Amino acid sequence: MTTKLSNAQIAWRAAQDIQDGAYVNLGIGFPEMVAKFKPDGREVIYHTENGILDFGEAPAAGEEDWDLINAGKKAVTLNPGASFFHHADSFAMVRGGHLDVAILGAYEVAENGDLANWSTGPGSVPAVGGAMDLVHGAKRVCVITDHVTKKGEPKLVKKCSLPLTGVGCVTTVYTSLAVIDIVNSRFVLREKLPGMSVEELQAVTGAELVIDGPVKDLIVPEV
Amino acid sequence: MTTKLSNAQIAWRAAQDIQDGAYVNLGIGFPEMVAKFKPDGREVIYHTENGILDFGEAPAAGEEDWDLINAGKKAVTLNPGASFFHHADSFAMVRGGHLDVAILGAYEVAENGDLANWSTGPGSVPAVGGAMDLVHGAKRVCVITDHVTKKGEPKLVKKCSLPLTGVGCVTTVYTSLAVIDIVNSRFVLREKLPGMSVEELQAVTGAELVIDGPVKDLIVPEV
Amino acid sequence: MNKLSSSVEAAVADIADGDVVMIGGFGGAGAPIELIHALVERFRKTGSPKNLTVINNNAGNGAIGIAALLYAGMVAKMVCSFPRSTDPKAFTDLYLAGKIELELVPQGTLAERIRAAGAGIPAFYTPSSYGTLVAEGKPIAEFDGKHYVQERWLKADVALIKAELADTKGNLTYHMAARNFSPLMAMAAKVTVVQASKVVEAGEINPEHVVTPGIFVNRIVEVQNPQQEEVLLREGVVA
Amino acid sequence: MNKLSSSVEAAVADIADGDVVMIGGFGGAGAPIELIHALVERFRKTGSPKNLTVINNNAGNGAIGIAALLYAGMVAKMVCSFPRSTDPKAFTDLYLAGKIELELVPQGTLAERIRAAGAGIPAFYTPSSYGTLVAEGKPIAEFDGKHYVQERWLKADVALIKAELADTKGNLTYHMAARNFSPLMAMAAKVTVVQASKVVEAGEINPEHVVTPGIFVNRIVEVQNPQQEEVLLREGVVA
Repeated sequence: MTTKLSNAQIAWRAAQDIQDGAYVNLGIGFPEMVAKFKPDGREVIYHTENGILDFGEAPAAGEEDWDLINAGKKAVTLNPGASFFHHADSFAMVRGGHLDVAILGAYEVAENGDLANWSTGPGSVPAVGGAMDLVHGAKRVCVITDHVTKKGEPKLVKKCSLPLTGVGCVTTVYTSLAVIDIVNSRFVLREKLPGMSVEELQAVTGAELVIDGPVKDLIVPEV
Repeated sequence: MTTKLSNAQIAWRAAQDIQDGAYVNLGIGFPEMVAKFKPDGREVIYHTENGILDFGEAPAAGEEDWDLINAGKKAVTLNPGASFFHHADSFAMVRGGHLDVAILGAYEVAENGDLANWSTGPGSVPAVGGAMDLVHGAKRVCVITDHVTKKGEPKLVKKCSLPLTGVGCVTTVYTSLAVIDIVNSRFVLREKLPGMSVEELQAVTGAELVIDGPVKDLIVPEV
Repeated sequence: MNKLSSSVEAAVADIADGDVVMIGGFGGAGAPIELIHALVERFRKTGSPKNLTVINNNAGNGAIGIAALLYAGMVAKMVCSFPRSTDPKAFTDLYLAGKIELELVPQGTLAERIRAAGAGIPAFYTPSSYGTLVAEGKPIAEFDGKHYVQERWLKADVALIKAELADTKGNLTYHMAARNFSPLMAMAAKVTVVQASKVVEAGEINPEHVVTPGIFVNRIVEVQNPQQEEVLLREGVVA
Repeated sequence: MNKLSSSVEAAVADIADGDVVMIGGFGGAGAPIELIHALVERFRKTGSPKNLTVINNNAGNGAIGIAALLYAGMVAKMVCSFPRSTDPKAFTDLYLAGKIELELVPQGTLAERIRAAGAGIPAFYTPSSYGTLVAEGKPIAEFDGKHYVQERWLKADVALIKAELADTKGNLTYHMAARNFSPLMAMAAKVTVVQASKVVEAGEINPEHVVTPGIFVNRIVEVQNPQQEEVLLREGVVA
């Protein structure tokens, strides 16, 4: 019995909800993994903040063009139909609501959709990048995350304790235990691991899980 | 003795003050004539609102490409080094202060630099085009105009009676009788026709002409 | 993902009564004549779409393109900077008869309001029109000792634009100065419909030369050898 | 009109103490390494320019480019969105020691503030950062029921950027995604200095392919086979 999904499995689950023809921005790091699990037959067009639409996989080692990188500064390639544009146009795509999906990591998500994912508080060098823009504008703002912190504390909470990235911006959370939509400032449970009861899930969630419609089994292949 | 300059002569005079390498927007109609009198050896780059830098003369009849027009919808040609851009970038050039000179016509110019050149008041179809943008941003906003209306009324006035195009925006006025800078909300006389006294000029001017420095003779060849 | 429409008729089939329609072009340069005329034909056959708000720099010339929309009686409101042309009768008669609404917007403000809509900027400040009739009723603010007018974004339900090349993913290039407002309108409309002189496979346009990225384009129809408004005008054509 | 500089040294010779300097590039893509290093060399020889405010998406990596400016002690303030990199020691040490000021700006807001400066827009509203620490002290306004933060334009004395082609009139193209902030910075600075991999005659760049029109460019210097920050980093180069 699966007790929790691996990061790859969370990424796989999030990838299944990306529709054919979607324009998608994947945050730096963990969210980049979602691209690996695009279902066959779907065409997904990836946007990167630094000004590329429709980039592809990493080039072979030694084949990099360092003017052809993604927001994480990793070398990428181009798909047929790619385009380049400057940063203001790139964020016009973001802020203007032209992306279908943005997928981000999180430190905390609050039940009203508040997201904290850029700062763990004072003491380090603050760095925000494009996250505060990405949480506004995409039609679906999705978070992929472990359900709890390494210490076992809930990451889905009533109110974020860390500095916010955006207010009321998250639409769906894909966790290691569940899929949860945020509707009218409530966590609405859509899917959970089949071996887990709602009560068990509630016990590791920092705000009320609302049941509104069927709760499906969260079944993900080994990936 | 010249009693007043022709339109071509006013345009000639204005053209002499356009420096080598200047980026210039010439308003539709009379101001377009200024391009004819560019002094030899100077390179002037013309901007048109609809998205061309460095356009050239009209093509021969029958050679027009109607996707290659200026703001007056007249067919033009391109100089080497021309570029195309969309309307927001075109007006970024205007509003952002990147043009060296804009030359416009006028119904009235007030001593504080107010310009009225877009509407003769109610009763007709109002049309403003790019004039309200052009009066902001160019380093020099110049007006070329007859010194008086067809009825002999002053066009240089204390306060405009017609709807304004812009507030305090005009820097220099080239008229059929004089060259006048606007400095600290006053008309400062720089040049006048040699056959005319300051008093005679004042009599056809609707606000005080200030003398601040030498007043040169306005001498223009037959053109 | 398939953005290709089978015909200009299909491409404009779902434009509805009361829609706000941006139409690319500056005078005849970039005017999507075939898309506009397909809309006029649809109205003649079905009585719809009507009560349109049309956004364009101008307000039609002669009896074709936007002027044909006006003569057909499909337009309730024009948003433009310069409702004059060599033959502005279509608009002028409606306007002077009080049968059409006009929102007059300075050209640079029009371009920037459309871009702002596309870029998710609900409002911005411009020096243009400060102290004039056009600014009446708009918020004013002072920055660094100078006065500016607050302007709002300008969105549309549909944009009709004309491109030179389109690839199958919707990436566009434009011919000469035909681009003018079109790249901005493509950003600002819920649905952007493009007539392209040639449709090519994805990958055939150099990514560095793309002017409008495909993300801003929903529907493409190939119109080879498109009509040019200025040529039609000179030939006295009536749509 | 002559925009050509004889050398990178000549091109950066008049940058003054206290200047606000925009530097193009996102990480290493588009970073004008030769112009930056010419500035560092000048400082080592003359002690000037110093107390610079540097605007870039990042805050240097390793010991070259912007990191070299930081190690040299020429920078009083960084304006950026992401002062982290694979080797951010140059900035981190200064920051944690309180020896450099940081203005942290969300990436899209940074791009838009720079564009606004170039476009004569003194302020605009964005949803980005509303309700966060970054918005503290900034005016808030509501449009159509949603809250937005007012942001101001961001200008510079000088922009240092890297282009692929420049013609003699200053028209520019960029290689791949190297353009990023550079077309915006070229608009927003009083003086824009360009290092181009190749300088061609006016007319050799297709007018439809120009990305930065020459009106935004003041000074051009040809730097053939320019260094690429990422390659230097991997080689462990120290400027």
